[in-house]
Amino acid sequence: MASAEDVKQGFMLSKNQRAGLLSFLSAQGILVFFLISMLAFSLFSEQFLSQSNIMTVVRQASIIGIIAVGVTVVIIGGNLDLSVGSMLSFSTVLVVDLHDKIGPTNAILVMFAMTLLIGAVNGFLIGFMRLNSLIVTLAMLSAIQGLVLIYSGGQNVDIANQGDTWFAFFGRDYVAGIAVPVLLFGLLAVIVQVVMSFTGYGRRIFAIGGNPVAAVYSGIRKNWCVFSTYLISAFCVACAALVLGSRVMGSQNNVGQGYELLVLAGIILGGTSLLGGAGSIWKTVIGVLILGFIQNGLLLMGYPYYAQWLVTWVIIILAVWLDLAYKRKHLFTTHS
Amino acid sequence: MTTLKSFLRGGAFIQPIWIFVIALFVFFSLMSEYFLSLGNINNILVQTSTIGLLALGMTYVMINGNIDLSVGATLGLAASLAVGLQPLGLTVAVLASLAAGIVIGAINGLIVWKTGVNAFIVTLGAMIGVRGLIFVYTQEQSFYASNFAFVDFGASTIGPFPVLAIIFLACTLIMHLVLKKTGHGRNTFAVGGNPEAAMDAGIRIGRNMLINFIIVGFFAALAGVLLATQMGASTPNLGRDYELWTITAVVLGGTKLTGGHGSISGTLGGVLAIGILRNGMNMMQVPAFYVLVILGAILITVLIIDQRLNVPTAKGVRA
Amino acid sequence: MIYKTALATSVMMLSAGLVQAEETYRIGITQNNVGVDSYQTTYESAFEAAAAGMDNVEVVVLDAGGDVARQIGQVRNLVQQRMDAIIIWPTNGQAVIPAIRQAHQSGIPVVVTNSKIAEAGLDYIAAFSGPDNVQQGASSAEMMCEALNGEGQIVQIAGQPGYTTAMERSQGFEDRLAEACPGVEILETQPADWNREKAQRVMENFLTKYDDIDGVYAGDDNMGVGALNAAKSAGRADEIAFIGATNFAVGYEAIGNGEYYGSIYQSPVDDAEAALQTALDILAGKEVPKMNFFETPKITADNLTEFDKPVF
Amino acid sequence: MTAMTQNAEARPVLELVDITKRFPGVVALNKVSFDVRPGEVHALLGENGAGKSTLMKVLAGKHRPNGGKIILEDEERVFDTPKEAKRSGIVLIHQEQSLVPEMSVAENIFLGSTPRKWGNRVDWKRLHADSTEILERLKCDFSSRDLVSSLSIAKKQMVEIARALVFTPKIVVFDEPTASLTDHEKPVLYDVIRNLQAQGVGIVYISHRMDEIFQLSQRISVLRDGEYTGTVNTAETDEESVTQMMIGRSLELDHASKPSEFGGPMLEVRGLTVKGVCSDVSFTVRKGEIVGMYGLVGAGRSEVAETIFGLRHYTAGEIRLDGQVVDFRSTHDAVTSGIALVPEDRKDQGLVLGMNCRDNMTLAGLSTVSSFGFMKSRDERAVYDRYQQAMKIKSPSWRQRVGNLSGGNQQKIVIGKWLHTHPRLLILDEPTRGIDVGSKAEIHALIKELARSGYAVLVISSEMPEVLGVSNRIIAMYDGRVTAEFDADNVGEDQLVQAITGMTGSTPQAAGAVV
Repeated sequence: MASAEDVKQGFMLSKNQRAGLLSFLSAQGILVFFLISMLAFSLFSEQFLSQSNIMTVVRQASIIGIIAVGVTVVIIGGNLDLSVGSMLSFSTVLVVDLHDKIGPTNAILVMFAMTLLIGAVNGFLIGFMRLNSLIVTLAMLSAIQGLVLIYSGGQNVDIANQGDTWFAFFGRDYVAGIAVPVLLFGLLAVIVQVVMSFTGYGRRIFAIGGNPVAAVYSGIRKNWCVFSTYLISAFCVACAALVLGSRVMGSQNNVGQGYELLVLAGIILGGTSLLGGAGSIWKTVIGVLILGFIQNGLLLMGYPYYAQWLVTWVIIILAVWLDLAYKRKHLFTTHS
Repeated sequence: MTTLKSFLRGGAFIQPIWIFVIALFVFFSLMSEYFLSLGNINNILVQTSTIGLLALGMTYVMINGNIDLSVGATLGLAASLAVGLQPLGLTVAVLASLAAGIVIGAINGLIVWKTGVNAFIVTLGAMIGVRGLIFVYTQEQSFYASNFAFVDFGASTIGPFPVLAIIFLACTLIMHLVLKKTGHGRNTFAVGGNPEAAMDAGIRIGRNMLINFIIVGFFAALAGVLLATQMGASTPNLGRDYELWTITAVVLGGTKLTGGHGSISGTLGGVLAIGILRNGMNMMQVPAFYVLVILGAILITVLIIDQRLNVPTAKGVRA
Repeated sequence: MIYKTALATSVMMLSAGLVQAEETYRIGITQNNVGVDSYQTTYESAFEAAAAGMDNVEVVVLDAGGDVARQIGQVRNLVQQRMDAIIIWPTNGQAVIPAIRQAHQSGIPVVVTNSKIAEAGLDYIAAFSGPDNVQQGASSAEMMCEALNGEGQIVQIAGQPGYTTAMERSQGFEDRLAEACPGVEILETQPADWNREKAQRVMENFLTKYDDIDGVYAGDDNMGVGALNAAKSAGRADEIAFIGATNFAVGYEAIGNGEYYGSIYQSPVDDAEAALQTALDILAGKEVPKMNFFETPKITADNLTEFDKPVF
Repeated sequence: MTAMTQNAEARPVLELVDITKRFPGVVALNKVSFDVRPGEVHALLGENGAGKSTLMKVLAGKHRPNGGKIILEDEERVFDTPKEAKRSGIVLIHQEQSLVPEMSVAENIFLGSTPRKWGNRVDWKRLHADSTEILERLKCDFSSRDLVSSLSIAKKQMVEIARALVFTPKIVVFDEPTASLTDHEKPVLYDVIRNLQAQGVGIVYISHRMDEIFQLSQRISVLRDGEYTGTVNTAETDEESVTQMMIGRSLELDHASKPSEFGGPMLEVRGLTVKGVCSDVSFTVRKGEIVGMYGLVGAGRSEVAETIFGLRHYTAGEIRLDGQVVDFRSTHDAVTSGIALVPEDRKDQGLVLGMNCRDNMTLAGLSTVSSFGFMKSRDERAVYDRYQQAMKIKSPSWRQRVGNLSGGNQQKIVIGKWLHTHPRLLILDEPTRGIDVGSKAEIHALIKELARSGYAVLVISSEMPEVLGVSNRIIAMYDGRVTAEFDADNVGEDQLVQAITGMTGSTPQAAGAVV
């Protein structure tokens, strides 16, 4: 038993010299990991670090990234949103279907309105009715998928004249050499990060996630704040739908299926705690990019697409574990 | 009113979900001539047995205050092994797949115990990773059981009752008794209800959680094997989204996500509610698209009712 | 809305009960995954329309949502409801066999539609009705050969892994290509699960990975158009020949525009009607061959006008 | 008070010798020695953070010491787990509730040592029989089959004590056992302690309350900053010298005088009724006045405060703030109208423990330190610095996580948070619970200071010295009703006790208040 204690002592990260480096690694650990994995992949594949490859990966990651920005806000507020996948299907089908019927501008407006409406339903049930967010958004995942199918009658939707609509801007154009989806992703990430870090609103969301009761006892309108996080999440989904619809110029009814998991994986990998009250948007951005580059890197190295799943399993747990281990100064928990 | 409330709330002799199950049963019996028959009830039991077995283990894990998102993937892996390894003999195949479930459960449990990482994250990782293992093992292929004995087992009956339904109900009974009567079962509540206190009282909470993860892994594998006997085959995508329906069923059955509260009888009710709804709506020819919406709406409704009934215990503060 | 549907259904069942007196056939169908793409949805409505057009047929239409276990349950439910015949669009060519066998043992004839089941199950079905996917793959290979003049490097975007249609088309394509066109090399194959967006991503990765791609074979037009989108944004669409299968409206238009080389014309309406007809023939006691393939011709810019634009 | 002096010279049943415990970066205990004799109550004192709890956790096997010896009945022992310590007869009764709410009383009493039959099955018959026997010994009036979640706080405390009696204990450690008990319930606990003493059990008693310590203990040991400062016989010392040992200086006792100039009524509550919580509650708080609200836990005091603060719906009655009728739908409305509530439970209701000092301090008044929604960090710092200096908050920096501060400093942060909103009415619910004597006096002085500067203050407390010491008037509550109102400077303790325990005929005013 004494030896077990010694082993634990051995893992204690208390040496002063190491503390500086370690605290840097802990704060920026995910960034360091990101750079190392980039380097590793570039050793195995010469195309990996090519400009076109990086652009492709970032562009592909931007849809998940845009959604993840919104979901991160929900998670910082102490809740979850599993309905974003179905919501993405809903919004994409809606905007693509309406494009030819009422014109791109109206289609976009209606789509944003409807998506925000769904976000408001989530927000109402979780913020005002105070129901458990995991279960509510799980139920909404199913219900919204049903709504999409009812709306479209199960048919794919398409935009007829793909060549001559300015709707193509969101998914296919470039501004200053950077793809619009990437710009949108970056813009949203910066705006939301600024809101979360530098505004009273952001402070309130962090407080609610950290201790909802104390937030209410401090006069914060928790109901409204939680409600609003779901509007933000829905807004981000609507932006993602804009990109997705414009990129594909068509949509299947299940196009967003499984996105909620990729989004969650990216957020967790970035290091935002599911318990709420902590986290940041830029970490989520890094997390999402890591997932994208791992997928791409493994494919370039010739591994089958499912190899990334195994890697994701390992790195998600490792990332969260090491973060925890650093905080408690022990690699392992001590209880039996 | 208060008596009705306390009647609905009090787990004294009937749980609210069972009232719902009975109501559904009566409703569909009136709506469809085919619904109320021994054959159909057997069908419902067989169809719910898969989610049901997953839910048995999930109930334990959730009472523990954890969650397991990897059950669907574990089920898929077990099914693939149970079919794919049949050239080595049926017994080997079945034992190997059950062992795989136990190992995955143990891995999840050990990680949760030793690293202290939230079970949601650990099993989310496993859910993605184990699916990868299935694809590595099967090379994306479906497997087919050449041995019809395997399939015949899945279709066999004892008296008028299908074997699969009997296995499910027997497991339910055992799990109910273990939870209610044994030290392990009671410790499961203690660990979920107040881990700190349980630890101080000398309950080995890590070990308790590990055992429960092993249990849920075992049941996921068992469900996979039994599902494979129904199909005589396995597909790499088998079990996708099952975790969502399993959690839904367990929550419908009254188990709290926060841990420390729940029951197997409630879970059985939750599983049957979903099974009867699906079966009944099939019988009534409700279009598949609407079924999704209805299931979602019912889940939210039950959640609201449950919350309204439990308001007094929340001290009535608008916090 | 829901209430109305319930009411309508019960009214329908009530009236069905009345008609039953005069020798109505009750046919149950369980589909793979309606709503996942238009082909399946159109199939469903075509099937319902065809059945509604006959007064001696009552149909129960179910959807397995892509889940094998649910489909097995549905077959059991249909057996339970004592259908006269069951039509199944298998979610998986192997896993549904025991359920089919069970239906067979309870004396209900089973017709498999659209996607074949494995050898072992053929004994238990009354007939198969659908396209010949191996032949489709082979036809696509011939078109590819033609488009590239027997020389070049191509990539393949396949359908959902483990799904019979996907495997048969791939197999037909690869076998015929090797045989007819040894000069064409397949650089890589990746699945895109019948999903246009996924296909677009897969193609984007191919385009960065390979500087020289002469052709793309996609398991259906939905994915093919996704690949075309990707190539267009990369400015490389002109140098690549796109060949798909199951001609979709977008694919039809792309062929018209000259962006897309060719595809296989496969009508879900034909598919659905053939399946229902096969079932009815069996019930009427006619002699029906085990394998009933309906025509699925090649479609290219040359013969485009001979075909109607698909409705999906 | 019962003389246990015959044990005074008995050999110690337990000795802790030179115990040292280090946590990363901190020495929590430095060579601390301590002993307990059979049948003795040995009080352990020290300010929060002095190391009392750590020492007891070392004793109970929750922490392993880095140095030193634990000698139990002349035998050196090492406890790896709380269970081992328990089996050897050392029981810790926790400050925090360590019960499992959804389990029965019996299961909680025997948690971790439930009697079993073959097959790991719980032996329910024995479990309940044994539990009932223990509950009877403690004169408890609830059943072993009751769910713990249905019990009152005091009864839960009894379950915790019952748990201590499962193994014949040699040493029982009470860590702040009366923190959540009212004056009415304390005597029951004292009886239990004396009963244990009579059986020869050694008691370690940790408390901040001097009156209790002097009433119960035979010896007092004091810790300061992880160091042992000495042991004295209770009979030979007094409060002042013990306090000096604790804080290392003589205490500036709360000599500040109570406010005496009152303005018009700030808060008027008339006939307030909340279903199932309180009924027909009426009282007034004037500007510049401190009103004490005194009653047992569960009498509805906190609930009245929560109702005023917009946390509960009321079914009848009226609340006037500065003459205006108000009905707040949320705490936000209450805060913007100038009400502040320092809640009962600092950690759960008062603070976001993961946030730093500054962010907690400005949380209730974010709009005052932001423009166009953006935080002005310089203003925020200024707010923090102002209150940090004014209240002498001990924190290394504004970046310090609040969770790492001591209880007294945490409470000051909560008070600072509300002062920053410049409220018209300040409600403090148990403002000094679990706070060491030094901080307590400072907080009392602060409350008076605030009232003098014009705040209307309502102080809710279950400590009689506190309500008597700080308030101008005292409102007594019992069972959701106001039973009496007193002038704090002219009331006897017996009158107060009668008023809060529902005894009839206490005072003429009381008779008038009860409708």
